[in-house]
Amino acid sequence: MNQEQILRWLQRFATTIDKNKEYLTQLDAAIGDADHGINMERGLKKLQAQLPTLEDKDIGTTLKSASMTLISSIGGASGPLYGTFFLRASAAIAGKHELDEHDMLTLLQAGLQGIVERGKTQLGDKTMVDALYPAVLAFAQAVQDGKLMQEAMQLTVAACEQGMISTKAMQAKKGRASYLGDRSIGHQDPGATSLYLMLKSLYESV
Amino acid sequence: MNQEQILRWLQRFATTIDKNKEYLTQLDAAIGDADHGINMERGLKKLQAQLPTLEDKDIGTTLKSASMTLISSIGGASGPLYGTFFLRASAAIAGKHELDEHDMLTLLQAGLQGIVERGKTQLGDKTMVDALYPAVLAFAQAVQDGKLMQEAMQLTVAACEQGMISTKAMQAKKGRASYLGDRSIGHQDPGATSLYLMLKSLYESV
Amino acid sequence: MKKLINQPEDFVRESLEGMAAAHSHLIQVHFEPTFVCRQDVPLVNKVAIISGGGSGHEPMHTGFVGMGMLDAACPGEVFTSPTPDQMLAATQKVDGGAGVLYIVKNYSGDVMNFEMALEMARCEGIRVRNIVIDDDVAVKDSLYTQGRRGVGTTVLAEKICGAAAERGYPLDKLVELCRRVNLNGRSMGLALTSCIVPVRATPTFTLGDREMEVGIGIHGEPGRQRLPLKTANEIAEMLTLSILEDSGYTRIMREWDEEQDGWIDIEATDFPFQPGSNILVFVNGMGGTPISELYIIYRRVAQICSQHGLNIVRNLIGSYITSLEMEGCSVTFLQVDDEMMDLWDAPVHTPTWRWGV
Amino acid sequence: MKKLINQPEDFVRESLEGMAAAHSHLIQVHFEPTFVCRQDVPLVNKVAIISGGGSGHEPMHTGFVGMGMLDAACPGEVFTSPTPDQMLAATQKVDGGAGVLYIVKNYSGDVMNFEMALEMARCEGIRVRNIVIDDDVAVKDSLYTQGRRGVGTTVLAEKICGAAAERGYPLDKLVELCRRVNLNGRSMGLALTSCIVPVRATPTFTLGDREMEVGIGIHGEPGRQRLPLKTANEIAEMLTLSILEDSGYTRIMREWDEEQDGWIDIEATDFPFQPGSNILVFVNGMGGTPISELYIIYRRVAQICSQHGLNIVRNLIGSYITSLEMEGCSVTFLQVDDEMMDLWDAPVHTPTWRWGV
Ligand SMILES: Nc1ncnc2c1ncn2[C@@H]1O[C@H](COP(=O)(O)OP(=O)(O)O)[C@@H](O)[C@H]1O
Ligand SMILES: Nc1ncnc2c1ncn2[C@@H]1O[C@H](COP(=O)(O)OP(=O)(O)O)[C@@H](O)[C@H]1O
Ligand SMILES: [Mg+2]
Ligand SMILES: [Mg+2]
Ligand SMILES: [Mg+2]
Ligand SMILES: [Mg+2]
Repeated sequence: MNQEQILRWLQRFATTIDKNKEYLTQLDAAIGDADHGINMERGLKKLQAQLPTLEDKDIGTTLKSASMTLISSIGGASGPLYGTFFLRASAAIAGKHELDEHDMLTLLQAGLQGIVERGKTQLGDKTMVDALYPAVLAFAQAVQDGKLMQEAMQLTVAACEQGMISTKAMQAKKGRASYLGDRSIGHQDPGATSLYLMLKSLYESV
Repeated sequence: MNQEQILRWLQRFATTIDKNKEYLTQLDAAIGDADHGINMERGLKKLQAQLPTLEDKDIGTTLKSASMTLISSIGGASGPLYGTFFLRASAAIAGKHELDEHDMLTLLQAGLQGIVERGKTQLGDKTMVDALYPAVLAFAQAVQDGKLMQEAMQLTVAACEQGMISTKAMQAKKGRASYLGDRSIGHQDPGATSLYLMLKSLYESV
Repeated sequence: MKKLINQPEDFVRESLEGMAAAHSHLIQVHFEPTFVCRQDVPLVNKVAIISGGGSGHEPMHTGFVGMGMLDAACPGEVFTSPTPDQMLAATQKVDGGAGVLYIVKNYSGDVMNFEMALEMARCEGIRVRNIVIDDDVAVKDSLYTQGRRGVGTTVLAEKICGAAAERGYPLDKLVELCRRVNLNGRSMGLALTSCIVPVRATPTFTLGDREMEVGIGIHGEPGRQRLPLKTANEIAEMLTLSILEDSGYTRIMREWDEEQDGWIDIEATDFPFQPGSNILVFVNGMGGTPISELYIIYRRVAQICSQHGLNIVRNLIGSYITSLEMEGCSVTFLQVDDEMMDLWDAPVHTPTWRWGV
Repeated sequence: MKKLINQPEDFVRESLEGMAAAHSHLIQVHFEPTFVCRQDVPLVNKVAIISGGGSGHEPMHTGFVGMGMLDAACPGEVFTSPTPDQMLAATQKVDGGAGVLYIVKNYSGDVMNFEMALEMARCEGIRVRNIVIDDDVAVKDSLYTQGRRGVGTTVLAEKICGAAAERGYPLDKLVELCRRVNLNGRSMGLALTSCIVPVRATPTFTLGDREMEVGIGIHGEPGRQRLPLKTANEIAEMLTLSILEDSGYTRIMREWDEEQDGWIDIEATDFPFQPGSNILVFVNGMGGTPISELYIIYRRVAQICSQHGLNIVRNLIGSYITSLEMEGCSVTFLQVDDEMMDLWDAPVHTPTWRWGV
């Protein structure tokens, strides 16, 4: 995966969020404070505007810039989480202009680790981690199985979607939704949903 | 008209107001602040409770007591106006135990005069004066024509009703309703309506 | 109707009992008849100031009782004038021998009840004077209406005159000051929603989802005009220009004349707002509007003032003269001289305001 | 949606511009990144206090910037945490060399953003400590939730710690005090109506005409329980007893440890409310509830306190930590010692409060 594809990914992530802004906000209205779509869109619009300035950068620099933009514009819980994802990811593949499957695994694992530490989250807490964790696992398995990027990504997105859907049945233990007790059960987690959209955009860009 | 009939009047006035509380308030909602029925009922309930203590009093004393009670319990614009009506009326027939037609005319004229002075009101301002003034005029005419109490009162109430109805077409120039400009036209004045109920109760008690 | 209340009939009494429990070091709350007075009354040789009116405008007036402001407030039922017996009892309680000033808002009920109270207090040998506040520019003529209503300027007059009384102004000078504040103050208000009188339980008027009621008083009565909902900037412009473009308003004020021992009529005309003037701007919330929105209004009002060459030397932003839970705002401009500004800044200690102490 | 706003996206900025215009002698308002700070910062050798969070809770926090309270506040979008760059800019602006305390409400977003800001400020060589306020007894367990939310106690902590910083408390002592305030404070809130986030334009939740939402936070999120509407007395009882009957709550607080130069987890348990204790009672309006109703709540709360042998030594009644135009209230109890009471009474001068000066 090269720099052009990375930029395409971020571009696609931005347009997908824009299209799903209402949907994400509706999900957040059910169990949160009805702003997840708005937050994400604010951040990704900023990122989108910045993309042209990143064309001749390496991937590490690109993801670091993306991180800074997201941190300073999303706000809420998702801002530091997405920001940390990109920050750790950028550090893990610093200086690279091209990512092979192993690099991608490193990137994803570092990002996941960052979110878990920042959010003090465990699997099953009904957060974006419940979408990201199975996705990273699937990617690792695919790489171990010798799958190439495209196919590995396909499996990853499928696992991510499963993870996202699985949040429906969970009772939230982190974030605002946790205050609802078992009233959070039956609603899909907005952060898991935006995270799925992020990985889907990634898949569509390789 | 004797003390018993006066007490019956006040009693009847109280029950009529109670029955028309909602109606008066509705009228006030259209062009005022939706409390005329509530105000009047608060005052007349107090007065009603006081009636048993007045049985052996003369009419002047009775009306003076009524005045004090109404002044200290109705509030709003109608409180001082009804209070002044009874205060001046009581002074005009002080000490009497029985009222003939001339006494009654004196009483009504004094009451009217009191309201006009207190309210600085002119005929046509769309207030209770527009109901009371034609009523007093009709009573004076009836007395001049040699009519007896019952018949004179009947004519008075009819004139009062006409006066009350005539407020519909008027633009208010006093009280809260005056702030509506020509938006007050088309609505019957609440104070004129309660005043009509007062005279109707009087008629029904002679 | 959704309110934090028990029985609607108990609204006023229980709210006052809450105030009594909360502020016993500052105020006394009396019932039958109902009035709220300073803890330390009567203050010998200080002119006492009393105001009052219907309830539902809190914190006005009860929240303004205390050092440097009111000596007593007489709350009526919701949106209903209090009665003369309340005012008389308050007058007897707070009079410290230097006389009493009634600050009355121009509503027929308030005016008439305070007039009756003044007559009664005179019979008791207490010196009382009255000033009627009528600052609401929504009312254009005084000939065909009850005249301008008393709104935002009332709050400012109570603060300024309260400070003056505290400094020892004699009754005559205080009356003159209060009249001057009134003639320099103008207000205009607007509602986005109706309020609900507790004992009535339904909204006093109904407004469409995209409508607003302009030129309202403070009793939930309908205003002068119903207009399509506008932006905050347009609203701020409308209110401010109504105030600035208003030509001098002349009214006849009924005041008690001590020499004649009777009522006299005084004609008085507003002072126009001149470029270069110092003004106090008061952006007031109607009770249900959050302060964040009031700042958005203030922002535009300040811009317009600067365009018109008016110097905002003081401001007041918050919900101080309200109509229960009504959403909306009013804007008051007071042209201030140095004396008024100095009195505005003077110490105050009431349930609502405390500064300088 | 009926609000005094222009474009919904401009709500926060324009409201802050209004504050800037109104209070230029007290505060500075900065944009890109957005923060509000005292006019006179940095104050050499005074510990600076910074708070912040989503907007929509006005006057908290921006209205509390000034002498004796906050050095800076970082407002985010409505109900959305501010971002670390805002906090970092504010930190750099207000640090006077004695370090900075972040007072953070326990919401995942606020906590994480302030943590990132603290890490960044450390990189810039600025001493920063953080205290997370988590006082909301509606949340029963800390194991299966994000833990108690930070609500009413935040306002009290900002006043008390602000006064302490003004008196020259060093950072460590201030952290200890702030933690102690948090462990002695408890709150419970309730909504009668939902609020409307400007950019969303529809209510966040819908409540029936005879329903109320109990155990809410301050972001318009649904609460713990939906119940039939109750009287003010029943509501006051429910809120007060939730606070008094709550058994000691234990949480793990993540604080920055300066020696280890890293995060450490500290376990801490609430102090129970003992009969005979001195307490400060704070009855807070959610933004759309008039103060008259808050007094009705306070009335009953005070009765219950006296039945439980608690001495109310201070009280605070008003809308200070709000959710836009939401109707409803919250009750906060703070068990105070002499030091806290003395600091509560200490002078303050902010857009919202001014006393003692
Ligand atoms: N501690 C946490 N760890 C991981 N993810 C979290 C945590 N807290 C919240 N989230 C995620 O953030 C999402 C909510 O984001 P958003 O609505 O933008 O922020 P906020 O909750 O501050 O309004 C949740 O759906 C959840 O996936
Ligand atoms: N100046 C006045 N002179 C005579 N009647 C008046 C005057 N002002 C008001 N009224 C009468 O009082 C009535 C309203 O009474 P009420 O609703 O009880 O008081 P308020 O207007 O204070 O709410 C009006 O309908 C009108 O008849
Ligand atoms: Mg959210
Ligand atoms: Mg009325
Ligand atoms: Mg009335
Ligand atoms: Mg949020």
